[in-house]
Amino acid sequence: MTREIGYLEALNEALLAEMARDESIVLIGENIRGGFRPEAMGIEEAFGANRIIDMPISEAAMTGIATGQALAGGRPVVHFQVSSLIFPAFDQLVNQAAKLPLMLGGQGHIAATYLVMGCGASGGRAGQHSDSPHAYLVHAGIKSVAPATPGDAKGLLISALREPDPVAVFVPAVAGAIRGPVEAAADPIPLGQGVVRRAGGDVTIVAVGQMVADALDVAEALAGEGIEALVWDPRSLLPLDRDGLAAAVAATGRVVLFDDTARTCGIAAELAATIAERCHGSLKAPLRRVTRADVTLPYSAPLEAEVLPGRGHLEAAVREVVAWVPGSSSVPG
Amino acid sequence: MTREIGYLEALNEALLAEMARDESIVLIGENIRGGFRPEAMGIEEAFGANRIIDMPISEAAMTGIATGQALAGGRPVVHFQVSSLIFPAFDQLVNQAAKLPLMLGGQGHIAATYLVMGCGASGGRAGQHSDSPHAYLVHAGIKSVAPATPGDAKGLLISALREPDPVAVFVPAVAGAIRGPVEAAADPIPLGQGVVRRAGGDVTIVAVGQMVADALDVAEALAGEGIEALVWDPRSLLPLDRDGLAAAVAATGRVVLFDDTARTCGIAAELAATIAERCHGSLKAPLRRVTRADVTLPYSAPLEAEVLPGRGHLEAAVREVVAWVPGSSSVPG
Amino acid sequence: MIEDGNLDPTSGVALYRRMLRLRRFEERVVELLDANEIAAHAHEYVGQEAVAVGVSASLRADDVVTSTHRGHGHVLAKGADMAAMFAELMGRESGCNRGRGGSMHIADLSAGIYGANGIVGAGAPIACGAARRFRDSGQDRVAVPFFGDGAMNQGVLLESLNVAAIWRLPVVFVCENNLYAITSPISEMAAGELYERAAGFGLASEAVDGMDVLAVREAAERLIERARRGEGAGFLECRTYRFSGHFTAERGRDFGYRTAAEIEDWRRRDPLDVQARRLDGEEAWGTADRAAISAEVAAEVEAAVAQARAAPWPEPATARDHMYARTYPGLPAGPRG
Amino acid sequence: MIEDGNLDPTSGVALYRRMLRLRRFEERVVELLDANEIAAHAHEYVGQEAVAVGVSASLRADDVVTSTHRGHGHVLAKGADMAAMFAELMGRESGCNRGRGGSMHIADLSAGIYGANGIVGAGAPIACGAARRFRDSGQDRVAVPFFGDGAMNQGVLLESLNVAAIWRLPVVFVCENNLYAITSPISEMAAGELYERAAGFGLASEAVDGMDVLAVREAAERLIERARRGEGAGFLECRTYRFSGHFTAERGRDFGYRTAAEIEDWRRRDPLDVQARRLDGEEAWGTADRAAISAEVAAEVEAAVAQARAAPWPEPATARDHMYARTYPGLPAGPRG
Ligand SMILES: Cc1ncc(C[n+]2csc(CCOP(=O)(O)OP(=O)(O)O)c2C)c(N)n1
Ligand SMILES: Cc1ncc(C[n+]2csc(CCOP(=O)(O)OP(=O)(O)O)c2C)c(N)n1
Ligand SMILES: [Mg+2]
Ligand SMILES: [Mg+2]
Repeated sequence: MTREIGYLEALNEALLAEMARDESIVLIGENIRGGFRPEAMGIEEAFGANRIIDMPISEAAMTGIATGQALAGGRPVVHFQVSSLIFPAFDQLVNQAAKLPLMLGGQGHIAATYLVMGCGASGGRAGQHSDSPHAYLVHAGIKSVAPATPGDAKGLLISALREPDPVAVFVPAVAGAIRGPVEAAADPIPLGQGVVRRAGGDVTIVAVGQMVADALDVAEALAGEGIEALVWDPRSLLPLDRDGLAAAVAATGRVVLFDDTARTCGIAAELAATIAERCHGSLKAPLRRVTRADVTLPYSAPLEAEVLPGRGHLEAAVREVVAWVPGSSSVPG
Repeated sequence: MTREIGYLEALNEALLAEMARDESIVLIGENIRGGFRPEAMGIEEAFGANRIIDMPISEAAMTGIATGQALAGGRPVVHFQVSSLIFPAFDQLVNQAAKLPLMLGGQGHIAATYLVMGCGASGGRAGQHSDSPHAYLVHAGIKSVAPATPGDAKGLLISALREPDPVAVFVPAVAGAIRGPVEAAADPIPLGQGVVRRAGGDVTIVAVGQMVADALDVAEALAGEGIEALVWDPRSLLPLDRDGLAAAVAATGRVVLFDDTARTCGIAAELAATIAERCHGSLKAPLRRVTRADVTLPYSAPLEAEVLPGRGHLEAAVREVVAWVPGSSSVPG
Repeated sequence: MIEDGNLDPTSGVALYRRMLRLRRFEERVVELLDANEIAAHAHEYVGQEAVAVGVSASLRADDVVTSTHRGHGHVLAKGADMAAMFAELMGRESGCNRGRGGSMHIADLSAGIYGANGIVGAGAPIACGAARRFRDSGQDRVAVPFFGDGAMNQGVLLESLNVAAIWRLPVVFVCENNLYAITSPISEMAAGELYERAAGFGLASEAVDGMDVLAVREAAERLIERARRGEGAGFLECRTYRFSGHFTAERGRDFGYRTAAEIEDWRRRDPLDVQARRLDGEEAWGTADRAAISAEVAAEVEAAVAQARAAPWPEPATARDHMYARTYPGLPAGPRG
Repeated sequence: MIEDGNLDPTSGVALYRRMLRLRRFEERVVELLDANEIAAHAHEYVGQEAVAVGVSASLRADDVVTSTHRGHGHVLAKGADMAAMFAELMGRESGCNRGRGGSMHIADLSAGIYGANGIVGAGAPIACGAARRFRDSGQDRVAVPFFGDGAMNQGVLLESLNVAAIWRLPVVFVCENNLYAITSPISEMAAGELYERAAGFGLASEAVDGMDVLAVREAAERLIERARRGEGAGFLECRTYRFSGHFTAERGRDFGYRTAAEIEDWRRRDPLDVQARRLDGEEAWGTADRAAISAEVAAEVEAAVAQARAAPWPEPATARDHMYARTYPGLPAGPRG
């Protein structure tokens, strides 16, 4: 049965369903009990106080605790209430959880899920509450997914909760406003499988996470002018569906990457590098990145709009790529 | 006067010279006094105990302290004795030092230098003491340099110590074994200027940090077979000399990126993305990345050699790129 | 400088007046938020005014504070310009941070305010660094990090307690124990007394009634002057309460973590009333004085709002300014390169 | 299981013998390092044996420890196989971690050893997490994080003290205060007593002579059994000393942070001698017994080295194995993709 529900509700459904199925799953976070977080509703009532743990404001310890729980046979879900809170926990994520499995030589594994809430901007949350920290964890080798829709949120979280390794689930700050069709008894969506969100023959837009919705809007607008954009959503950032990416690029030979992580060494950089390696023969124009600017997010609304990857930036980049003929300028913008 | 000295000695010379010139410079680190660290020799004797501060094992506090010193008019140099120790300090680096200047709206600036010691492998230091964390800080918008030679180490550190912003200086773990010519009264080397280390017309190798020496060796070896490689060293990762990079690539039309940061979203990814954007017309073959594998460094020597970017990997990639003709396989390796 | 109207700045009436400024400022912020003139949320300082005012009364203009997500009170009490604060919250170019910071990053370096901070505990080492710099450069300035009970469990703050103690820094940590970190009661989040935990790090440590501005000022003064003299860092736990929810978004919702009776009990200890009652008993001031102060403050607030409203927005073309003090070609990159 | 030869495992002689095993193991490690059979460095445990042995004697096989960069002693005392340890240090496939970990990451999950750790303080929350899991799943197992005096200034460890206290976890923190963190004396790095700092977090906290294996065992047992019964987490400061430098690379160099006299003083309190003297007084054992134990241990060490030497190296093709428990096409990527 498919219903139209919210993104956070979809995460909640995934948690409730998997916690019923696997009693080793425990949710740990700050202010996670008591109904403050839509994604954590009903867990205490259904599974008791040992399955939902309220932490002091100690993100590093919280993350290390999850590693210890996992080594001892538990399956923790670590809830970061704001995306920038992975930074105080960074050593425990990068030096410990990500590295331990190999360092242990396979003696054990770490089945931990990191729910990274509040990714990206949502209007005036300013410099420390608007991060898109995906690339940091991907670079550290932590499996990562960036679901764009409620249905993907549910299906990918279910997969994360069955994965024997650490997996980060990046949840947009605007999730509270996203609704969409979700199966009541949803299947897991495998990691590493991208999806074509819209077909088109003129240009490929690769859009990450909450950028997908904007990409589809821009694609519709451009269709009115006869530019048909294929929109491809990787869904999973590590593993990345490299074959799917190459196919999406080959389908049009022109590509714009649309991503809210900071430009330099961000997710779009890795997508671009992969395309450069694999699609040399099929590219008819230089690829373009539309990303967050390499700056701290300023608070004031007119400034925020300038540095976030917006529909206007995307549209301009698409037009540039579509119009590109040999001899055009090679410098983006 | 040019002498042949060691890399760490060159850093020490830069510190001594700049500390004499600018009395707001203070070195802060763990076990930094008492002659344990070659790069910190003679500082206490020359400038007194207030200019070289021994910290407890509190990297996060150390980094925040530096931010406070900087805001109060000091110029701290933060010494991380091992590269992975930036991770416990990550929040203070990324959420605070990198973000504060913009968030303050220009009220103040943060003139702090981060000496990130022990970057990369040096034989058996295993998973937590062999990191190349450059991309994390570059992605965070922290200006970054990766000097390959003692001369560059001195010149770039001098520049870092005169920059009004946070700058990370990445020092190789093998620095103790690197010697080279250094000017006694060295000039600063500006940020954002790469350098051609070797001329060649067949293929361009872009080599980062301690990879430069290996790249030059491989280039010499290949020259014996008639393959002339241009070796380009960006020296500064943020700002990146994008024009220099494009020119180095255009000179041969074939490029291999040689970098010890983890592959996905690493420094080579950004170089590749930049090339893909700017050099579409000049590339005769797909670019190739030779990087650290996306794994924790295993301890055992034969395993270490497999996952680090080695001369063998570079040589193979160069041969592949040189031999590439349209229709060759597009998948690297 | 702190605004005391025509009052003797050392008087109890001036303390009352300062608290009232904080209260009225914050109430106005909430109205502006509801009118969409301020973006996102604000963490109301209402109820805790005695702490910011009592501590700031013991600080010199050139002393330094670091603050928190709940920072308006600290910033205003330490001497930021009210109109510039409103302008900041409204995202204007004339704001303290030129509209770049907003509520959680509001700062005024010229007034010794190193900033509110969106990361719990993160201001503590920054204050320690400033203090270290003051001492090393022969200045007798003091640094005060403000933070909440919840921050006492954050690693970097605990590290900072140790550093301040061993270096005998001119720092006084001011912990506003308002009993909750969002929904989490301190009784479940920490064992034992917070000021005793600080004492365990070797700090001179006290707890004080944080609803009584005089008590706060006296304790703060003692610790601050001690620290200034180089006799060691201090820790002051101020027991206080927030009358509002964690932040504006909590209004109209009840997460059940506090009872109405508890809130009522604490409201009876409203720091403004506590001080007013004291003044009623000790000083010659009447209803007329109180009304006059109230009118003065109201007028100041309205003038500040008007000034902020009239201020220009930042130019979009300057959106990447201030990321660096020195830029380079292509740095910082924009959304398209 | 711990090797006690034919001895009664609860006897003082067995404790002596276990300490000797740690000592001889470490001495052999240094020789192998010098012969380039072990890579990089090792942080010698010599001098601190009473701590690892005294604490481990109070732990069950299914209890858990986390360890440090100076971890060989903890790992061996908790029951790792000596040959597998040598093999690990020699980078062999038969090593505890299949040669992937090395000295600073050596672990044996099957023996409850969650690993040495190259990051100071990082093992503490991992131990807390294991303890939380034990309790939540109805197991009466205990977790013990070992760490040094220097780690007492690391944020994540301090956070962990708090969590263990409020949750009354079955955890006992064991702090090996050997007076130095590399070159930094604890007297300059922390104010006051470490065990009092821990008490400030609400932990049952004691300090003990860390050169006396019996004293350590008794205190550890008390705290561990208390924690196991659910009566709350504990903290044990063991005052000890490392006879060597910080690590093998310090040999032959003098950084002047310790005096020869100080080292000499502590050597007179060698935990092996302390225990031998006690046994001389209390138990019927003679020079012959001691020599026999010594010979047994020497033989065990040599056999373990021989076994490790004969073990195969890992296959290069497996270099990326174990990064993930489940891999995907192209994940993890190699140096060329
Ligand atoms: C390191 C960190 N963790 C979590 C948060 C999210 N958060 C913001 S305020 C807050 C509660 C803070 O409690 P307290 O320190 O007592 O201050 P109060 O809000 O009571 O003034 C939390 C958990 C954060 N901003 N930073
Ligand atoms: C977080 C962190 N900071 C710094 C280091 C570098 N380091 C390795 S061991 C050590 C000293 C540790 O001192 P202590 O905890 O007392 O243990 P000991 O060496 O005396 O056994 C330091 C600073 C590290 N490994 N991890
Ligand atoms: Mg609070
Ligand atoms: Mg020590």
